[in-house]
Amino acid sequence: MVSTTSQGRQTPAAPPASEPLAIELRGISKAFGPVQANKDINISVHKGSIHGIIGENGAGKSTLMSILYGFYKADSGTILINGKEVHITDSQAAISAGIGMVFQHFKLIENFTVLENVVLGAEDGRLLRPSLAKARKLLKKLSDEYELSVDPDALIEDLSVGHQQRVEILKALYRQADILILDEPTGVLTPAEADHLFRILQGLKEQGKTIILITHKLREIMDVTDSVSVMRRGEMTDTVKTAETSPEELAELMVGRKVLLEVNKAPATPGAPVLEVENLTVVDSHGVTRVKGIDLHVRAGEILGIAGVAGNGQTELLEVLGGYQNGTGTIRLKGEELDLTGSASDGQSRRARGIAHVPEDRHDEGLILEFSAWENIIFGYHHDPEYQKNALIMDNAKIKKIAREKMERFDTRPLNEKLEAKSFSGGNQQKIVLAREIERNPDLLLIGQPTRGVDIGAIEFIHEQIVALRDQGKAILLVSVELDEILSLSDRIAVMFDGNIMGERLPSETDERELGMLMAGINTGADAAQTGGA
Amino acid sequence: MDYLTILQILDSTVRLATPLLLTCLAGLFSERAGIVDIGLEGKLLAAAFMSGAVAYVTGSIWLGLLAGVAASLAFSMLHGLASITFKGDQLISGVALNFLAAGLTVVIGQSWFALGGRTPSLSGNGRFGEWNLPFSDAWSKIPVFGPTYNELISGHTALTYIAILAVPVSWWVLYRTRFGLRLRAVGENPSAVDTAGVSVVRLRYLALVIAGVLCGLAGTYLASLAAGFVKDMSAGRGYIALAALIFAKWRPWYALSATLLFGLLEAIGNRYQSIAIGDFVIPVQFMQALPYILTVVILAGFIGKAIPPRAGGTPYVKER
Amino acid sequence: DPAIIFDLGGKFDKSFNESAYEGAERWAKETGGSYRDVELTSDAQREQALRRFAESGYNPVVMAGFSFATALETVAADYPDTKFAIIDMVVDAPNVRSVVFSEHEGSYLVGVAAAYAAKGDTVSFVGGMDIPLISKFACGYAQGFKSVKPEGKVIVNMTGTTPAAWNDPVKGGELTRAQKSAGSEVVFAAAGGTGLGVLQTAKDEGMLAIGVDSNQNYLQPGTVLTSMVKRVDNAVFDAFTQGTELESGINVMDLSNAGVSAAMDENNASLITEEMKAALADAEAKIISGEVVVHDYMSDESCPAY
Amino acid sequence: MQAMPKWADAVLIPLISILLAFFFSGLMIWAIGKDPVVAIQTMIQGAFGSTNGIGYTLYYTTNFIFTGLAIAVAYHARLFNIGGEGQVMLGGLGVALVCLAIDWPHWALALPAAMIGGAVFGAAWAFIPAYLQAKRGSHIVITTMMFNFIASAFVGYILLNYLKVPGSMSTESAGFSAGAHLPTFHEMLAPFGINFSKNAPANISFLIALLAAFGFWVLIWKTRLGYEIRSFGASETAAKYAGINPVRITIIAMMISGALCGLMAINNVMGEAERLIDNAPEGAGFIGIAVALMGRNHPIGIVLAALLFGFLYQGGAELTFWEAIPRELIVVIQGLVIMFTGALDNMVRAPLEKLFLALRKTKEA
Ligand SMILES: Nc1ncnc2c1ncn2[C@@H]1O[C@H](COP(=O)(O)OP(=O)(O)OP(=O)(O)O)[C@@H](O)[C@H]1O
Ligand SMILES: Nc1ncnc2c1ncn2[C@@H]1O[C@H](COP(=O)(O)OP(=O)(O)OP(=O)(O)O)[C@@H](O)[C@H]1O
Ligand SMILES: [Mg+2]
Ligand SMILES: [Mg+2]
Repeated sequence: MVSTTSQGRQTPAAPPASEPLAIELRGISKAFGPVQANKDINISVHKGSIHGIIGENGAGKSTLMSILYGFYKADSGTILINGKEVHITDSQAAISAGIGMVFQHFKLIENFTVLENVVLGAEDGRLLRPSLAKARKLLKKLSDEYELSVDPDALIEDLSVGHQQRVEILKALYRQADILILDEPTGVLTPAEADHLFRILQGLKEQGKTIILITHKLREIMDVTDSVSVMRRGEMTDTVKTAETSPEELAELMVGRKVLLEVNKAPATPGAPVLEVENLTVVDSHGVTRVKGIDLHVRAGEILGIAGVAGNGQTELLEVLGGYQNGTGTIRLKGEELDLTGSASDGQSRRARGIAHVPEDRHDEGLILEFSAWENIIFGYHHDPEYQKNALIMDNAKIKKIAREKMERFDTRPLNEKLEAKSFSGGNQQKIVLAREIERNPDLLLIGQPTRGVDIGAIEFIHEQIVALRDQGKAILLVSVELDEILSLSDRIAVMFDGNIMGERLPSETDERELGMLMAGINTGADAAQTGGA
Repeated sequence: MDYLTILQILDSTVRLATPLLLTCLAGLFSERAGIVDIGLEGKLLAAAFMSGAVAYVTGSIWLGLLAGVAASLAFSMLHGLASITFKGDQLISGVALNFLAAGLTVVIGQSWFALGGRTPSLSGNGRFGEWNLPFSDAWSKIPVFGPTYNELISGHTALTYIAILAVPVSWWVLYRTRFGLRLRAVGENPSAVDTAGVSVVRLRYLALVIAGVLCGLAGTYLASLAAGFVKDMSAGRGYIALAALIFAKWRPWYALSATLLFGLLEAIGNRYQSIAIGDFVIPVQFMQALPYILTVVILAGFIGKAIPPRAGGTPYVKER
Repeated sequence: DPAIIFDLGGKFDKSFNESAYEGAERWAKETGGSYRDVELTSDAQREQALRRFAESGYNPVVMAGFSFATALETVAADYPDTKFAIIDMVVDAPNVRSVVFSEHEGSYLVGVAAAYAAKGDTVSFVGGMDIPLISKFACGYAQGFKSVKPEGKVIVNMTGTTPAAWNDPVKGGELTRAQKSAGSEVVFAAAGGTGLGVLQTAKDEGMLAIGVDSNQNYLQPGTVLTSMVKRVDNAVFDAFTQGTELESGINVMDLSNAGVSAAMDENNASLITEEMKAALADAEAKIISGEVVVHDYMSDESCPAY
Repeated sequence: MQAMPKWADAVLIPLISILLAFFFSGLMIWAIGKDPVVAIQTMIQGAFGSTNGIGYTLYYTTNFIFTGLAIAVAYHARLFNIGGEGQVMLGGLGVALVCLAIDWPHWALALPAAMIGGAVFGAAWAFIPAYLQAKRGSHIVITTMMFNFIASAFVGYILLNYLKVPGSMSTESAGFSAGAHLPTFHEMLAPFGINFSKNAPANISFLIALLAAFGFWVLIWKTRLGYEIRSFGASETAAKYAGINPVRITIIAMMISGALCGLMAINNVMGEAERLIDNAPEGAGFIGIAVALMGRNHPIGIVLAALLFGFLYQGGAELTFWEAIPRELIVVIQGLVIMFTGALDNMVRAPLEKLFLALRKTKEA
C-alpha cells in the first residue's frame, strides 16, 4: 500500500519529452446555483495519451468535461488546446477545436437513423441527401478502419446500447475529432464489449488521438490509461502516472481515507428455500420477451447474485418479483404461490408478504426526490397501520420520529429527516432506501445495483448491511452489473444473458473471465447443454 | 345527391379547410421543434384583426397580409420569450396569448375604429380576389372534369393555393433539408442537437417564426373571406387545427387530409344541419361537436396511436 | 339622468344593442342631455348594474335584452321610485315599462319583399344562436314569403347553439353559399356579427340579402334588399325622452306604430320595384287592420309556414 | 440546499410578477387615453370599498377557489386539467337537475344534495379524459380541451330541449324554488348586526369553498391518498414501484378535480342565478389554471390568488361602469397576469436567485 503522496502533482505524469500538451485546463470553476461543481481545476493531457478521470459521484467529472466540450460554460478559467487558448462558447466551438465527446447519457435521437444522427449538425449543405450520401461512404470507411460496424439505416431505438455507443463514437470521428472524451462508457457494456472498446481506443491513440476516459472502475484505469486524475467534491486532488500508482492508492485519493476493497464475510449457512421461481417469462409493453422461462431459487441465509450486462432481463426479473410487472410462470415464497398478474400483484401486496425491494434506480423508483426524507422512509409502506393516526389521517409526527431513528441507525448524513431527498448525496440517498427496506426485517430482500453511483466509502457500509441481513437468516437476491461486487458478496452466482440464465457458479470456483464469457452468452462450462438453450 | 352538390360541398370544404390547414401547419412546425402551441387561436385572431385593420386603412389586402403576419409573429415571439428564453410553461403561455388576443383586438379596434372592435368592411383590393385558373371557362363544358376544374380547383383565393402548396413545401423542408432534420431533432431530443453544435434556442425561435407567418396567413384569410374583422371571429379554429395536428400525427400530408376532413365535416354540417336517420334526428349540437368528438376517439387510440414529438412541452433546461 | 345597460353582445354589435345605443345617442344629441351606459361581461352583473344605476339616482334605467328579466323582477320592487324599461321582454311591475317588438310582422314584410325580388321560388334565412327569438324572425319571414309564393321554399339555418354563433362571419358566409347552391336568391340574416359575413357573401355570390335590427342597407349598397328594422333606438329614445315620467306597462312596438319596418333608403332604392312597393304597402295595411294575422313562433314554439 | 429562501419563492416572485403585469396594464390604460392611477383607484374602491363590492369580489373569488383547487389537485398528480370549463358546465347541470327535481323544503337539505349533484356530474365529465389518459395514453390536455367544446354542445342541447321553459326567450332553465335559495352574506350576517349589502351575490358557498380549501390541504398533505397523488405526480415510475396504481390515481385525481369544478356550480348556478344559464362558467375554468399556478398549488396561495382574480373581475366591472373603459381591457389584464405569473416567472426568478446567492456569499465572506 502506497501512502498518500503529492508527488503526482509536482510531476504530473511526466510526458515523453517531445509530446506537446493536447489539452490544458487552467483554473476552471463552475457553480450550479448553490452547488459548486468545479472549483479551480487545473489539468493537462498530453497528445496521443489516454488520460483517466476518476472520482466519486457528484465529484464534478462530467461537469468538467462538459465544459471542455462547450455544453456548459465555466464561470472562470481558461482552456488551451494544442497550446493555444480557445474560447469554447458552445459545442460547435469545441467541435471546431477537434473535440468530440461521448456523454454518460447518450445524445442520440431515438427515432432517427444512424446516418441521420451522425450527420446532424455536421451536414455539408442546406440539402440533406448529398450529406447523407457522403456520410454513408465515410461511415463505411470509418467502421472498417476501427471495427465500428453499425447498420447506417437502422433506427437508434432498435440498436443495443453497445451499438448506440458506437454511433456516438462514429459521430465524433465523423467530425474529425482529435480529442475524444468518453464519460463512463463501460457501465452498459459486457466485459467483452468493453475490451472491444478499449481496443478501439488503443487504435485511436496509435493514430495520435488524445483520449479522456471517465470511469468508476479502477481496473479499467489501471489497464488502459497512461495517466489519471482524481477528483473529489469539485476539486482536483491529484494527477498521477498510472504506472506509478495502485488501485488502493486511487481509492484513498477518491474518498480521502483508507478503504477496504474486499468484503469480510463468514461462509453461508443456507436453510430452506425462501424464493422459488419456475419457468418465469416476462413480456414487456413493446411485446419483447425480456425473461425467457427461467428457474431459480434462493434459500434462507444465502445471497444469490445475478450477474449480467444491463438489459438482459435482470430489471424485469426484479420488477416481476417486486410486483409491478406482469409475468407468467410460478413464483413461490416460502412455499406459497404469488400472484403474477391482477390486483394482488403489486408492490403493496408483495411487501405485505415479506418481500422488501431496493430498486436498481433510486432516483426514478426508490425515492421521490422532491419528498423529504421522512416521507421517503415510508414510501411503499404508507398503508402500514403503524403509520396511521386514524382511518383517514396519517400520523406524520410519529413517522418523522421513526424516520429519524432509522436514519440514525444507518448513519445517514446529514441526520435531518426534514431535508428533501434530492439534497442528500448519492450514498446517503441509498442509505435512506436501505434503511426503509432492511429495517422492515423482510424474509426476502430484492436488491438491485446496491452501490451504483455510490462512492467507495459508502459501498463498504452497504455491503456490511447486506451481509448482516444474510447472517440473520434472510434470503437475498442481488442483481448487479459490477462483477467485483457479485463475486465478493454472493454465495451463489447466476448469470443472465438475453433473458436466460446462462449458468450458475460458486464464487470460489469461478473468475471474472468465465463470468464475462457467460455474460456475453458463451457457455463453455459443464452445464452448457442443459441451460444454454433454455 | 347530385354531382354538382357534391362539388359545392367539396368547394366549401376547401374554403373552410384553408385556414385550418395553414394553422395546422403552423402548429406542426412549432410542435415538431418541441414547442406546444395552444396559442394558435390567439395568433389567428390577432392576425385577422391586424390584417383587417390595415387592409381597410390602406385599401390593400397585401399590406394587410404583411400586418397580419407581423401581428402573429409578435405573438409568436412573445411565446418564444416565455417558453424558450425564460423556460416558462408553454401551455400557460399559450393560454395567456389567447386571453391577450381576445382582449387586445377589441380594445385596439375600438380605439381605432370605434366600432366595438369590429373593423369596417373590406372591399375591392381590400380583399383577395378569386383566381380563375386558365381555361376554367373554356373547359367548363367538358363533363365531370369541366365542372370539377371550374368549381373545385379554380376560383379560390391566392391564400388557398399557397396553403395547399405549403404542404409539399413543408414536407420537403422537414425531410429533405438540413434545417428540417435539425428541427425535427430539436423536438425529439434538444440536448442531442445542442451537443451536435447547433443552437437549440435559434432553431426553436425559427420554428416559431414559421408558425407565426403561417398563422398570419390563416388570420388574413379569415379577415379577407369575411371582409373584415369581427371580435372572436377565429371561433375556435385554432383549437380545431390543434386537434387536426394530432389527427395528422404531426405530418404535413396527413395534416392536409385531417384539415380537409374537418372542413368536410363542417361543410356537411352547414348544409344538413340536422340529419335524420329514420325517426331519429341527429341533433345539430352533435354535428357541431363532431370534430371534437372525433378527435377524442382518435386520441383514444381507436384509429391508431398518435405519438407526439418527445421533447414537446418541456423547456430545454441545461442547468437546474 | 337616464342610463342604459347593454347586453353581453356589447353596444357595437351592429345590430340590436347598437340600435339601442343609437337611440341613446340621438337623444343626447337632440336634447343636449347626458346619460350613462355600461356593457356587461358576466351574467352576475345584471342585477349589480341595475342596482348601481338605481342607487346612484339614474332614472329611468333602460336595459337592452330579454336576459335582464329575472334581475329586474327583484330589483324593480326595491326601487319603487326609479323607472325601468326593458326591451324584448315583459316584466310585470308598477315601475317597469316593457317594450316588446312584433318581429314576426316586420319579418313577414321582408319575406314579401324577398318573394318579389326572387325570380325563382327559393329564399333563405341565416340565424345566429338557435333561440326562440330568432325562430320568430324566421317564421314571420317564411309566412310573408309564402303569402306570395305558397309553393316556394324557405331554407332556414342557424349558425350555432352557443353564444359564439353571433360572431362567426366565416361560417355565416359558408351557410349563405350553401343556401345559394340550394337555389336561394335572397337571404335574410338575423345573426349579429355573423350576419356581416352573410351580407358580404351574398354580395360576392350575386345574391340579395336582408339586414336586421338596425338599417343595414348601407353595409353593402346595391345588394342589401332591405332591412328588417326593429326600432330599438326609438324605444330607447322614447324612454329617455319621457324621463322620470316614464309610462309603465307593456308597450308593443309593431307595424302600426312603426316599431318594426322594412327599411327603405337611397341604398336600396334601385332594388325596390313599384310592384314590390305596392305589395309591401298592401301587406302592411292588412296586418295593421288585422286582416292578416302573422303567427308568432314564440306563442307556441311552432311555425305553420315550414 | 435551496438557492432562495422559501418565502421568496412563495411570496416575492408572485408579487413582483403581479406588479409587472399591473405595470403593463397601466401602460395599456394610458395608451387608450385613460388615467391608470384613477383606474386603479376605481378598481380598488369598487372591489373593496363597500360591502356590495366586497360581496361581488367574494362571489367571484368563490368560483376561482373551486376551480383553482380543482386544477391544483390534478396538478399534484402532474395532470394538466384544462377541462375545468366543461366540468363546471356539467356541474351546473347536476346542480340544476337536483334543484329542479324536488321542491326543496329548506336550503340546508338542498345544498348537500346539490353539492352531490354538481360534484358527481363534474367528476363524471372528468372521468372520461382521465380514463382515456390512464388506459389509452391520450393526452389529457387535448382531451379535456375537446371536452370543453363537447360539454358546451351537450349542455346546450339538454338546456334547449329539456330544461328550457317553453315560451321563454332565454336559453335557461326554470328558476329554482325558494327552498333551494342559499343564504347570502346579508342573510348570514344580519343576526350578528352586520348590515352586509343585500344585493351582492356572495353566499354561503364561499364558506364551502374555504372548507374545500381546508379539505384540500388535509387530503394532499395528511392522507394516504394525497401522499399517493403527490408520489404519482412526482414520479410515475416510483409510484409503480411503491405499489401505487397509476390508473387508479389518475382517475381519482381527475375525478376529484372534476368534482371540485362541479361544486363551483353551487355558487354561480344555485347561489347567484338560481337557474341554469347557458355558458354559466364564464371562463372560470381557465382562470383556475392561473389561480392554481399563482397559488403554487397550495390552498392558502390558491385562496389568495382567487381573491386577486375576484378583485380583477369586480374591480374590472367597476372600471367599465365608471371609467368607460372597454370591458375587453379586463381580459387583457387577465392575460397579462397569467403571462407574468404563469409563464414568465423565471424572468423574475433568475435575477432574484442570483441576488440571493450573492447576498449569501457576501454574508459567508
Ligand atoms: N445541469 C445541472 N444543474 C445543476 N446541478 C448540476 C447539473 N449537473 C450536475 N450538477 C451538480 O454538479 C455536481 C457535479 O456533477 P457531475 O455530474 O459533474 O458529477 P460526476 O462526477 O460526473 O458524477 P457521476 O459519477 O455521478 O457521473 C453534482 O452535485 C450535481 O448534482
Ligand atoms: N444537486 C444537489 N442539490 C442540492 N444539494 C446538493 C446537490 N448535490 C449535492 N448536494 C449537497 O452537497 C453535499 C455533498 O455532496 P456529495 O455528493 O459530494 O457528497 P459525498 O461526500 O459524495 O457523500 P456520499 O459519500 O454519501 O456520496 C450533499 O450532502 C448535499 O447536501
Ligand atoms: Mg457522493
Ligand atoms: Mg458524470
